Amino acid sequence: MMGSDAVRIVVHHPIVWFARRIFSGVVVVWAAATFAFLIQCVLPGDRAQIIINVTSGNVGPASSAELAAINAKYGFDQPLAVQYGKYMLQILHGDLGESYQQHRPVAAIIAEQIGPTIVLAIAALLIAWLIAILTTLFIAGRDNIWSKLLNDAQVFLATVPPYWLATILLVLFAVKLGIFPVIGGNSPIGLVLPTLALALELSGFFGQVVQNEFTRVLEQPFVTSARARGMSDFGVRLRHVLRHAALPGITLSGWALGKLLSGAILIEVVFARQGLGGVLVAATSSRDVPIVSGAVLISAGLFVLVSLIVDLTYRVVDPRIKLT
Amino acid sequence: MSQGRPQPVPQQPDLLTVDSLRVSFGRGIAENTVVRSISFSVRPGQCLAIVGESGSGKSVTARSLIGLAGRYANVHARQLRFGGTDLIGLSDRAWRRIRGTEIGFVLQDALVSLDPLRRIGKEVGEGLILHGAVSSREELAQRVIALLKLVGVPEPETKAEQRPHQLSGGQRQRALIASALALDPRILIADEPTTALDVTAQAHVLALLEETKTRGKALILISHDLAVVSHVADEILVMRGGEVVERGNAVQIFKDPVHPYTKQLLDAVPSGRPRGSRLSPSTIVRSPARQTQLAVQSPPKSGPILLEATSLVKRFKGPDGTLRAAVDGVSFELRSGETLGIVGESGSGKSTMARMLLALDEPDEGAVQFAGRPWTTLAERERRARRRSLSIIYQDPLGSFDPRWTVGRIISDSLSSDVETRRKRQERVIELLDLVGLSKALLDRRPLELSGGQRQRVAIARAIAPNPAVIVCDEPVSALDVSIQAQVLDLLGYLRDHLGVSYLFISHDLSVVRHISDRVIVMRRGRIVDSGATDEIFRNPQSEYTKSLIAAMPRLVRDQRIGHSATILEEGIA
Amino acid sequence: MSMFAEVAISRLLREVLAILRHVPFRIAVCLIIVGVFVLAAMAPKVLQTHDPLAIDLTSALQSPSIAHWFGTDQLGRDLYSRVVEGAGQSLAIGLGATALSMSVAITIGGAAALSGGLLDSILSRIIDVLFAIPTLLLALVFVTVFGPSVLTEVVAVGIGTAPGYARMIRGQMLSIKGAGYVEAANVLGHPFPRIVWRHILPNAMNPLTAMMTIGVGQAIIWASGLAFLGLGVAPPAPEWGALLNAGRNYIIYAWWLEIIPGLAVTAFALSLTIIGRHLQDRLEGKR
Amino acid sequence: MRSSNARPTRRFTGKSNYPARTAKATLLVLVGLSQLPSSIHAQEGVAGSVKRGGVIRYGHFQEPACLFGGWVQQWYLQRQYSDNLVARSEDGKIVPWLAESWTISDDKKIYTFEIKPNVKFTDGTSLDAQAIADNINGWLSNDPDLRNPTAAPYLSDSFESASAIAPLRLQVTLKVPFQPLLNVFAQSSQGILSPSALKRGLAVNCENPVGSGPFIVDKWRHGREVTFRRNPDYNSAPATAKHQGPAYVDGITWKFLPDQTVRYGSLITGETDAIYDIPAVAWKDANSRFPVLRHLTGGTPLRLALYTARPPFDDVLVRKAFAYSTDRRAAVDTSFLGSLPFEGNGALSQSSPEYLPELGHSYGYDVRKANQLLDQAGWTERNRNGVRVKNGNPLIVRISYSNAFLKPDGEQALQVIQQQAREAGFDVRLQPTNPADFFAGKNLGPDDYEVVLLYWVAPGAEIFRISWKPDQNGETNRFNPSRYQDLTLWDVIQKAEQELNGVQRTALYQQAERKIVDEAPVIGLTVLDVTLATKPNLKDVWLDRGSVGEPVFYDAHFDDGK
Repeated sequence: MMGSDAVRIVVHHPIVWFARRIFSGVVVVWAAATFAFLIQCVLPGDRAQIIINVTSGNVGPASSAELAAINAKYGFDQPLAVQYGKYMLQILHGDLGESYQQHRPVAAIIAEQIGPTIVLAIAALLIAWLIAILTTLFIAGRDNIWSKLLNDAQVFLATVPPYWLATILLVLFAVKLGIFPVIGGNSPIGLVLPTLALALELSGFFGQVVQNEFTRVLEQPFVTSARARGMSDFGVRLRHVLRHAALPGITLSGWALGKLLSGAILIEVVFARQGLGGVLVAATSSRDVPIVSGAVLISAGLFVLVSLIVDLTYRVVDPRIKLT
Repeated sequence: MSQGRPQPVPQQPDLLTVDSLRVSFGRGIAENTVVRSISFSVRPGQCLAIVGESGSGKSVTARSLIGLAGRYANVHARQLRFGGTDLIGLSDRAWRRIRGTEIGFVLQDALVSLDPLRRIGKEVGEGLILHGAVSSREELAQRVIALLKLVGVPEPETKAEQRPHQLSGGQRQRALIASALALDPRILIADEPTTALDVTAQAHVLALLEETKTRGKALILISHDLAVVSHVADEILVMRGGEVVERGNAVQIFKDPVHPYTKQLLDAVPSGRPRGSRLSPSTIVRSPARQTQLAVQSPPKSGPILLEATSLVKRFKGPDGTLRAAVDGVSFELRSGETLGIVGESGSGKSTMARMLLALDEPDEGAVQFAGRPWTTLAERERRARRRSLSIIYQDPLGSFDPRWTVGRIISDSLSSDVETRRKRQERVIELLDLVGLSKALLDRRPLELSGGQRQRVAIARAIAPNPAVIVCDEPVSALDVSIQAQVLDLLGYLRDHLGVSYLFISHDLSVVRHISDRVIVMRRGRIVDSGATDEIFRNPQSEYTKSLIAAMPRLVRDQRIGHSATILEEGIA
Repeated sequence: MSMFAEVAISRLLREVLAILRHVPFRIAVCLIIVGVFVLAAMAPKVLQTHDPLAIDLTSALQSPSIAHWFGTDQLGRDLYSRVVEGAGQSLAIGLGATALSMSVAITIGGAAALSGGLLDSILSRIIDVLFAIPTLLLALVFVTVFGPSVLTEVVAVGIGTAPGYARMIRGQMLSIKGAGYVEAANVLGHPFPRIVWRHILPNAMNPLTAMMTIGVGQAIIWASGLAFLGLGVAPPAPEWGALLNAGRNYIIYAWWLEIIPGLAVTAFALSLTIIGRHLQDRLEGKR
Repeated sequence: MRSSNARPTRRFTGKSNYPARTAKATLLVLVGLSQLPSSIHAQEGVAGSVKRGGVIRYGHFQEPACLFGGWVQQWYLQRQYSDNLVARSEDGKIVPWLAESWTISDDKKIYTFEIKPNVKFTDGTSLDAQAIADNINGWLSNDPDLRNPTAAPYLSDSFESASAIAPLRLQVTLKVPFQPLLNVFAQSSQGILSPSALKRGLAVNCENPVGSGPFIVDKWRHGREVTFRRNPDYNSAPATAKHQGPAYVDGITWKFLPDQTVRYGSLITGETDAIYDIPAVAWKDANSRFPVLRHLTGGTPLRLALYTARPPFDDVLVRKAFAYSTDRRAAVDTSFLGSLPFEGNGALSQSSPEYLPELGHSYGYDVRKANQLLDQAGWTERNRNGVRVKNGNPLIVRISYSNAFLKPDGEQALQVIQQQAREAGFDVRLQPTNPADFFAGKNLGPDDYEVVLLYWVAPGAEIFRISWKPDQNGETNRFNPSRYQDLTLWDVIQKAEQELNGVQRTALYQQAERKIVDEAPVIGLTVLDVTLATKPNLKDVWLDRGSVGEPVFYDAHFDDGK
């Protein structure tokens, strides 16, 4: 506590900061890659056996010749260290290995599936933000029935299982009422329901955070002095409070990515959408480890990227922040 | 221009009239009245000061004058007129037309009173835009610069582009005032405008306020500090528990206050009082038992050297990554039984030094000796046994208590381990509470359930519990109201005399330091600029810095105002 | 110190009473809901109206009625009784997963915060890496490796949610570590372990209790999410997620099979969340 | 043991040595020829009234990793863009397709096909005898790019060579006679692909195979859909088709919709014109609203194989008791909600030619009988849970199945059985197993199960060879999970296979059929089907009976008139 103001002064030159961020990012990805590799090794049972049967659809032991062939093909017969080295080298060349089931490069599979997922995630993120901010701006901190309702609604949305909500939305608005298409494909209109299903939950979380901060900031002296200058209540909310309230929300966006990807997997399955979700679930139920670990690696990379963006945004919004 | 203050012209009409103002929060049974029937009026070129301690309802009064008492506040008044307009039941729209244009409002601590995310210029100019006082960007820019100049912010062009955290406290406060003055309101209400500031900055701001007053503005000054008020106020309202206990001409009140509370407040201000004299009327209870026990261990003053710091240096990484010395070659010694005051403005490195004395931070260079033996150079485990003979009292006692612990546990936790049996410890705890003037009823209270004064007393009890030789007091009273501050200071004095501990008394408040210390060290930017016996320092300070500090030091003016304000104003604007 | 012990107990009693006295209405409702579900988990027989596994082909796919409050499934099994039956397994999964993730989080996060220095940066890196992987994906990894089962589900959800908690806990402990009273204890010359034990841990625990309350609800939702993907517990066990997964195929013609189990999950998780937030608010209120 | 692989996406090697009526080979050819003109007439007749154009949006559910291959999911697709040498009509006759006619040598070893003239692959390569020969030889080669995982197992023992003895005359030579040859050629997986295209390698061909069929693979958007466009120059429709010449519609959008709610929902909202595999829950609704096509597949029914090599099911009495103890009909009716019929005949499914209807009702629900049989078998005592016990061992029955392979509806049926068998004193335990584990042999070891749920689809009784071939010279039959070994049964089966006279042949198979049902190593549950629901305005979609009932969109056309 004493003199801590002096202690806390740790500011860095943006470039130094950037370099450090890149480095730590690389470390994270590397660690994720190692994790991905380990997953493939700890897989119980003979990998070769699984590969053969998953693809042939046969059950029971395969001939030792077949196994040997597979082991040679995937290099399972080499010592772990060698395999690890190879795996890392592959990754450097953008090669995430080959799917056991589909016999196509994992990188390609993910590449062609991740697009829709990311579109969905980003759309949901934006919508969630929109909902959270608008509701907060107009309702939060006002002592009326609406703000209470809003609060409860947010808690509800933040808790309700997204896949369940999605199913209901699908059946109600697409199958029964026919307002939205059942098979959205990648058309904008088809994006509406999945996005909502994903965004509503998130907007609940955001709303909570933003709103708490909003009400807190609303009591700050600088708000009072703004009012004292003759500023209207809405003006104060818009010009002064909102920006502050948004800060914690921005930091949340990094965390939100993870949540969104998790949600997207479920939502895509519900809406039978193209995307990582279907692929991952299929891969999981057929033990197609390369795909799963590939996804792990990619999402780690994404996370690093996003959190970098988040920090930069934060810095733009709040110049007081020191880059650390 | 101390004399040049234009006397209010009699026939000039009241600008603001308040008749039996009553403010309460909540409704029905939950209703809680915080301001009861207050009446006053202000004329142009006149300053009304509302003085009171926290919870006296002074701020609420101020806020109800601009209709910002809060959403849940119920404001009633027989009359509440501003110029021609009746402020009672004014629509929000109408209020907005008055705020800023007719009535300017300044809150304390501009760090939080200016939007930390927006540029100074925007904040200052906001009022201008809101009320359509400017037609073009250029005009706005010019007006803003002019305003900043007016309030004496140096190099306004650059400052206008900066954000609050980049300005010094003084500059911030001025900028805030500028934003209030932007539309040239006829009345300015300032709520604790100087509280968070260093002495010099404080003086500058006061001077600025006085100057605005002389420009014919009406001024309502809210403060807990009589000394501050005494320079500017023409008329004073002393509030307590939501009521006016005394009201009258400033000179009058300072000369011979009528109401006991006013007296008490005046006495509580250390400056201009003989050193060491009792500040608070409250008598500290003594049980004869302890008297005898204490009498034994009352040692002679200025005994052997207890704590000796030799050329201490502590560096931290600065904003540009370069090392900045927070403490730069400081040496001093503290003798047993004496009180060494360390004065300095924020950032002078006094707190950092305290940490080193307590061996919480390793000094980069130099060392501290304690009781003639090495201290900072020891390994922590060797130090532990001796730590208890060196305790500390923090500025913020609340933060220094585990919120989950009871007062009893907190104190007994710091009792030296040689008090074995539970009963002994328990007795000792109660004894200590009694010693610091607290009843044993507080034993099972938790810190959050205590008042500020009680907390600081508990903190003191904890500090003296292990019978330390030295107590480091880090701004122990700067968070307290004057009257409480007085009591605590008295208590500290009393304990020193009876327990023979030595204090290392750190404060930014010269009057307090002067009141309690035998010797004083003045620090600036990590160096000692002045040191010596208290009277010496205050009678003829050596360094310019000390001089300016003492000059800036607000002191009660009982008969004649000592007009240093003008000079300060100049250097402020320069 | 008996005196302080007594004092503490009396305080505790008083606080409990105080809490009970001003429990807001909504919290009371939530407590009741949770209570009912816990009862269902402990002693399903008490609440059930039918045998949850008894197949009655004559009364298949009946919509909610007096006889069958929540309707029946395609085999004429009483949905209400099945939901009650499912509470046990779901709660077990939720609690287990939360317990696991919390203990992992406390170990890693706590160690990181308290140790500081190199160990801290290593541990926080590990947390970062795990945090960089979406919860569900991490869960999928475990299912992929160990195959679906109740245990896998618990572990998957537990590990999946751990990184988030670990971060919070680390932050929590760091802030407490820097608190005034910790320094004060230092000044008194208390050894560090003792300070950890008497100040840091207890103060860090308070918010954790609230976190865990919410965590259980979330864990159940994650777990049912896995089951919903068909990667969960095997039928005929009426675990909530399994019910949701089965009901999904019938939703067009037998809405109750999907809607009602979903409502059950939501009601439970929601109550826990509200209670948890209430606890949090009270703690913050104290500060 | 592909047989166990009972995933809704049935991977089955449709076998058939359906009586080829060799004596009437020439006549059969005539039939083929005589059909041609008539169908051409038909086509001309219809041509006027038939509305051309439009794209069929078809909702399928499983997506294969390659657009052709041995897996049935690949057959569905290949049927759209490739032609076969011959076709198999609804009544099991082999009729012309790319081969306009053929003759079979008297020693049944040489088949000579006359190939339809001026047929071209959609990449311009001309489809002549040589091209077909290359295909066939490729199927049986070891070149991974060409080898055909379906054809190879059938033909490897008997096939010698295929060659073009004239530009349009193909000759296939066998080492030993093999009846099912033409049936094999009739399966979609044996569709003829452009040799020049095949040279591009498997990776390319998987994405964009080239055949001579009515539709051309346009683009495959993984995870979403395959788009086909009409082959404008199509001139090689099979005799089973309703018209000749190019398809009526402009193309097909083949969407992959794994979620049945979405799939059926899309048909309701009109986002698809046809969907595959109507959800059981929607069966009644679908029949009331849409034209519904269904093909019950031949071969074995979906059946419970009882492990007969050790107690308790080494005792035929116990096997029968188990059969009697459960109301499988009710289980099927309620679980599949009428979408699938009950099949009591464990040996053969009702769409097989050799099927004996009277066996379809064997082992009806009869607890009393079950109890009596068990008492007779010595399972007299019961423990406190009401489970029968014989010298200390409780009567536990573990049913292995793969939960991902079986529709939830099927799982329901098992839950019913589990419930009901308890009354007779069986302690039934379900062992759902996820696909990967199932492939890895989990719950399938000799001591891992008493019952396993599986089926194997084929045209008819030739499946017996696979199911009941006893272990010989140390080589165990992987495809016989009930481990029931009966040499007399095996003799009957082999006799049947050598018998060239269809009538007697059938009689022999039915003899075997009776024995199997009587010994109850397998207990029938239901059959498997391919169902298709179409929009009312989409006319003339039909299911190909040649192999598995692939939807054929060649004749399909939109008719908004009615």
